[in-house]
Amino acid sequence: MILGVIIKLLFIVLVVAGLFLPLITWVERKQSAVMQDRIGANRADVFGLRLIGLLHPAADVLKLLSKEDVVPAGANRVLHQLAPAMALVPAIVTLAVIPFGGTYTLGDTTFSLVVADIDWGMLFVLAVGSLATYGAVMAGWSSNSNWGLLGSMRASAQMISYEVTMGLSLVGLFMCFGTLKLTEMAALQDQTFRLFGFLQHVFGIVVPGFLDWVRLPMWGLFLQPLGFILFLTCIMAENKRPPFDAPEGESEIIAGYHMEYSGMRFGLFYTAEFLEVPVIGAIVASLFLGGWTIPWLSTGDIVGGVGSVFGHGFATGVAIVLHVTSFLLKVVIMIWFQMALRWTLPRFRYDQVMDLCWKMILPISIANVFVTGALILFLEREA
Amino acid sequence: MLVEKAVALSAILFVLGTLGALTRRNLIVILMSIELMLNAVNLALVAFSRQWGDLAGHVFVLMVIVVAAAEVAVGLGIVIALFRNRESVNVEDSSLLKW
Amino acid sequence: MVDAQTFALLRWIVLLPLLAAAVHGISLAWLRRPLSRWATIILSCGAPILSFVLAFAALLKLATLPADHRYLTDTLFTWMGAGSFSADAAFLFDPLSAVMTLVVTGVGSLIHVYSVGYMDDDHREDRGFQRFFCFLNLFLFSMLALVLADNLVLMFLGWEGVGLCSYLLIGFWYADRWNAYCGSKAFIVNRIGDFGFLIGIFLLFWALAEVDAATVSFRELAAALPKIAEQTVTLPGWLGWLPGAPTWKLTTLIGLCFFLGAAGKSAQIPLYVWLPDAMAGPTPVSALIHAATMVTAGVYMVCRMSFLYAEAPGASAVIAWTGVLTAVLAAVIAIAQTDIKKVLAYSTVSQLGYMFLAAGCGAYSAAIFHVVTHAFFKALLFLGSGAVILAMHHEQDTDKMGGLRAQIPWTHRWFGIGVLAIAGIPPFSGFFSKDEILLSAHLAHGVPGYEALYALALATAGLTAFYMFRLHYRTFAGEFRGTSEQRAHVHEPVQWILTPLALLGALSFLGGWLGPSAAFTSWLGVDPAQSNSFANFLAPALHGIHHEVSHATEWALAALALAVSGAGILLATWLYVWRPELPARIRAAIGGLHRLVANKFYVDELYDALFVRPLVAVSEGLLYRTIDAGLIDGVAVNGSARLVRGFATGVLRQLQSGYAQAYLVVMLIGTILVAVMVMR
Amino acid sequence: MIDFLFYVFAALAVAGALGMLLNTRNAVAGALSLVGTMVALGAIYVLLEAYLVGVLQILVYAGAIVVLFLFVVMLLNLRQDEFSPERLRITKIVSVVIGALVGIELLVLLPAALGPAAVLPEGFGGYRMVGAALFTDWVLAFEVTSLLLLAAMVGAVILAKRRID
Repeated sequence: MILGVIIKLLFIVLVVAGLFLPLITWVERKQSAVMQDRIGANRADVFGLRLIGLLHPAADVLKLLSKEDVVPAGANRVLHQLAPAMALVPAIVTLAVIPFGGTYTLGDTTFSLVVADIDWGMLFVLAVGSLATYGAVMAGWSSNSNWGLLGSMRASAQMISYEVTMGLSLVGLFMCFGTLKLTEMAALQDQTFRLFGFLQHVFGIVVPGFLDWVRLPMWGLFLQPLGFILFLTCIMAENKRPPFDAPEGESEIIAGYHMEYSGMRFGLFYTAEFLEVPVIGAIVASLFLGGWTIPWLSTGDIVGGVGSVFGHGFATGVAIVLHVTSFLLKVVIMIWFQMALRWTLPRFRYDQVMDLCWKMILPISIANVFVTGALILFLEREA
Repeated sequence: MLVEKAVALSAILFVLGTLGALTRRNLIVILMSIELMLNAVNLALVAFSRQWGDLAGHVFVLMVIVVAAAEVAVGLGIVIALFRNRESVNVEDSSLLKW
Repeated sequence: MVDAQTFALLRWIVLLPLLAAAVHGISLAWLRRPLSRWATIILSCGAPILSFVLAFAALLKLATLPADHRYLTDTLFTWMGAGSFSADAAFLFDPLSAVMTLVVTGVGSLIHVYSVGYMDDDHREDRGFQRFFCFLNLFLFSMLALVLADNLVLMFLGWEGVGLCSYLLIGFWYADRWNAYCGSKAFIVNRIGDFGFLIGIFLLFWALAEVDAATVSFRELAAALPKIAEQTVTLPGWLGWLPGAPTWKLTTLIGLCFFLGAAGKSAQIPLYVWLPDAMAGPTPVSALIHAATMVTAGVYMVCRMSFLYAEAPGASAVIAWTGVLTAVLAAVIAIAQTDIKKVLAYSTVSQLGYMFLAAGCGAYSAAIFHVVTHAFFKALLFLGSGAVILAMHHEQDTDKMGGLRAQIPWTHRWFGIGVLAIAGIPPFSGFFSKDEILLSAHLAHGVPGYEALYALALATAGLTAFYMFRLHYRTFAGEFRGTSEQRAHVHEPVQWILTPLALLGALSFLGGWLGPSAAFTSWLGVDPAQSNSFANFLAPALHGIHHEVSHATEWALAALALAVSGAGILLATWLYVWRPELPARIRAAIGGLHRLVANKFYVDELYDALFVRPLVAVSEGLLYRTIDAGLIDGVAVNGSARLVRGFATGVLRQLQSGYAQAYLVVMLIGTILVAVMVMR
Repeated sequence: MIDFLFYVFAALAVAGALGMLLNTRNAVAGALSLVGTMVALGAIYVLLEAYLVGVLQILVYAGAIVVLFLFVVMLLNLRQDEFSPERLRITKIVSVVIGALVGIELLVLLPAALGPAAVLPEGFGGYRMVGAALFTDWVLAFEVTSLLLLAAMVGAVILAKRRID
């Protein structure tokens, strides 16, 4: 039991913190370079081999660690030093409830590849995400600087606002799945549904039989396309990365809430932001992209198919590997997507950010809730 | 027993909130103290509903939370308006009905 | 009312004028966009004419029914209900209301048409034209509601409605303070009567409720009345001087209350004073409201309640005497008037007295008959006078007229017919109705001193003939006494005016043949069973007293009446045609008496001194200054406010330091105390 | 185990409350220590098997309300002198007395009212059951609360927006 938990934690820490984090910084640089028709970072070398700049993350870390940790005069020491941790913790904690694999039985032990399989997982994610605000707020205020203050004000306002809409944009999905438990959600997305079924249900058109073979995986993406877009926008705004980086907009308030930071504390803010990129990817993947599931290939198929030949244990192993892989694949896709976005769109003005939240996303997501509810009622009556 | 402890804790928190509301002069801090009192009440409610196996307590807590949110929104709005007119958030500077 | 014949068109007789009035009102008051002249004319004249047609249709349907079931009803909805009391918005169309409806709608329609011509030249204020017709239609609605009402409450609605409209129309040219004053005078005097009417209704309802027969519907009342016929009331001691005191029949008391209302509406002593002043309104109004229809509402009401008066001989006697006295008084006053409309007004009062005389003598059919004929010829006379007034450019004083026969021959002719009719010259309509009234007076043995009644009525006939011919001569004969430029502008009125005159003239001429008394019919060789057709038609609706009388007496009475009228005419001719200088000399000879009469026996001044001034003084000094301003405003309102303020400033203010935390402390102390109580 | 957790969180909560109460120097620190209380309380709710309430506690209180406080403090940009230690007053003593009284009463009254513990049904305090209760037995209260929120929203906007003269 404890062992299982430790294994899972290790996986999380190693994969996410150890593998993704450095890679992401590198990807960021390379991708921006590609998109801007540059070569990108490739100078760092060890004994002449550069590994297409793969060494740069390490170099960065070394540099940051070796820098002096400045605490500005008149700053509130405690808070100033506490802030970066506050910013980083929520991102990591969130991962605890995200299933990176399904539920399997080996012998007589049943285990599911998630650290904490709590009943109200999605609420947990939201709650913890809401705590992420404090990092920025504390940082900006404690460093006793007007820029910082402005930055943290922007950050707090922006993040509170987008929490609201984030929650709302998910309600539709919750209604579809009827649960807040992330593992259950992922398991549900393991099924598929008839693409043209709605024709029959909604319009009463009898579709020819062969069309029944045209099936889609029951992903949130397909159940709630609108919700997907809204949620993605909100959660990226939560992350304060471009194009939503008004709180740190260099051109206006130098670096916003973390402008007074240096060395590894600044690095921690940076890490937090970068870490949230795969976290976001994981959340979106397990909510909308079927989590660890593989389209058109349910767990039963794998275990049954492979197991009939190589035995159940091996089949389960295969299933685990495939599932984790597909999960990571989806996360990677999402990371790439965010990067692309980050280097495509210019920064919104602050008022634009707020307007987008309150005047666009909020009404649309409310409408989405109502429409979804109506449809669910209708289909249930049909069924 | 867990519940008794929770109730005791809620009593303590309530007293602390009361003291804050009574002694502090900073309007914002007073509001915070009131929030603290509300939380103490919530804790008591939850404890009781745990004891009696009655969900009404939880529902009440939700209501209280909503009310608290509304109260904070309005209260802070008032504070801002006060500060604009008074250049101060000291509760004793705002002892008139109008000015 | 199980065998009630419902006739759904009745409601439209009443509602059409209301619709017209509503359209006018909306276009005037809300949209502020007056209708065009022609739209107004079509709307306002179309409504009464349609109502007339409907009424005629109803009459035809009525004629098909057997005599004892001869009535139609139409119930819209239950208007109000409380316990045993319930009043429907229902209409009753029996012979009585049939006659009244036809008169109201028929004469009303003619006068509407006439008004088009009369009001056309009225540019005193904008939108006057449409406003006038709005009121006129509203009046018609109220009058029809009054006449067709199935119960006392609805009747009272119409009763008040006509009062309101007469007020509005008398003060139609409100820019002139005098007109406004006359309007309010009419309204207030009417209110006194209405007060009596209401008391009557309450008494009746209360008395019936005592015997579990509570109702306000006429037919049920008629059925239920015997139950209270024998009840008596004991008068208070200070009324001991009244005849029959201290115990009266309840019906007598109720009847007197109703008659007070009737006297107010129909301008009888002591409440006749408003009618002459009501002439301040436009002449068509005087014709329609203050001659033909509204003022006869009192008579109609008495006849409608005939079942009650049949049980109340005392009340009937009072009515008869009041009627005849009013007739004489008004006739005498009329002699000395010079204003053409004033003369007609007093003659109206006098004729109304006639009607009440008949009603008091139990000859209700005669009263209604006179109502009809009077409606014809008095409307004719008023419209004729209106034509004269138009011709003289709103000059009403006959001293400034004379010799108009030459300029306006047609007006003169129609007016003459009216004069002959009212003077009671056969075969004009007035003769027959007056004849029947005299007959009824002669036969009214139930009324104390009926010989005197007859004598006075007869004398009034002579007086009537005299002052009417005086008026006619002073207007049309002799020399023109006005200014020369007035003379230059005298002109015959337009067709809008002449046509109604012609029709009314015809009616005044022939109307009498509706119901000639048995003597004439038999003389004309009509089967006696068919004689008195009018009375027979009305009989089922009325509880009149029927006398068998020999034709000889009828002939004798008719001859006597004719002789008296002839004498009056001769005197008038002698004084104003053959010896025009005489009247002045006579006037000089009996100056005091003449002044007394010319000033209407100073009744107005008397009332003013007796009632108006004291009332005003009391209201001003006591009610307004002392009670309202002093007690209510001063003590009750401001005093309580001052009290509260004192308490607040004295005590509460100290508590309100304005420090939120002080409040919180108090609040918590309270909480603690409550909790302590809980703990105990 | 649970008791131990409870003690930890209770200590955290009380510490946070004291921090807010006694920190007369700056409001932001006070607010942040209040956050500690909120989070601790959320955890205690979870220990009391009020999962939904616990999460909402963190979401709303820690996540929104206190942030709002911070936001306002920063917006008004109160300098240190705004929070200079206040003069001791008679009201302070009175307050302490009253507070003590209230505390005693609560400590006497509340446990007395507890009564025997009931057996909790399956899923007690989960979002399903609470939601069911909220939308069946308490739906009216729920709607009324929504009205209250609307009113508060409008009021706040009106209050906080600058007069444009």
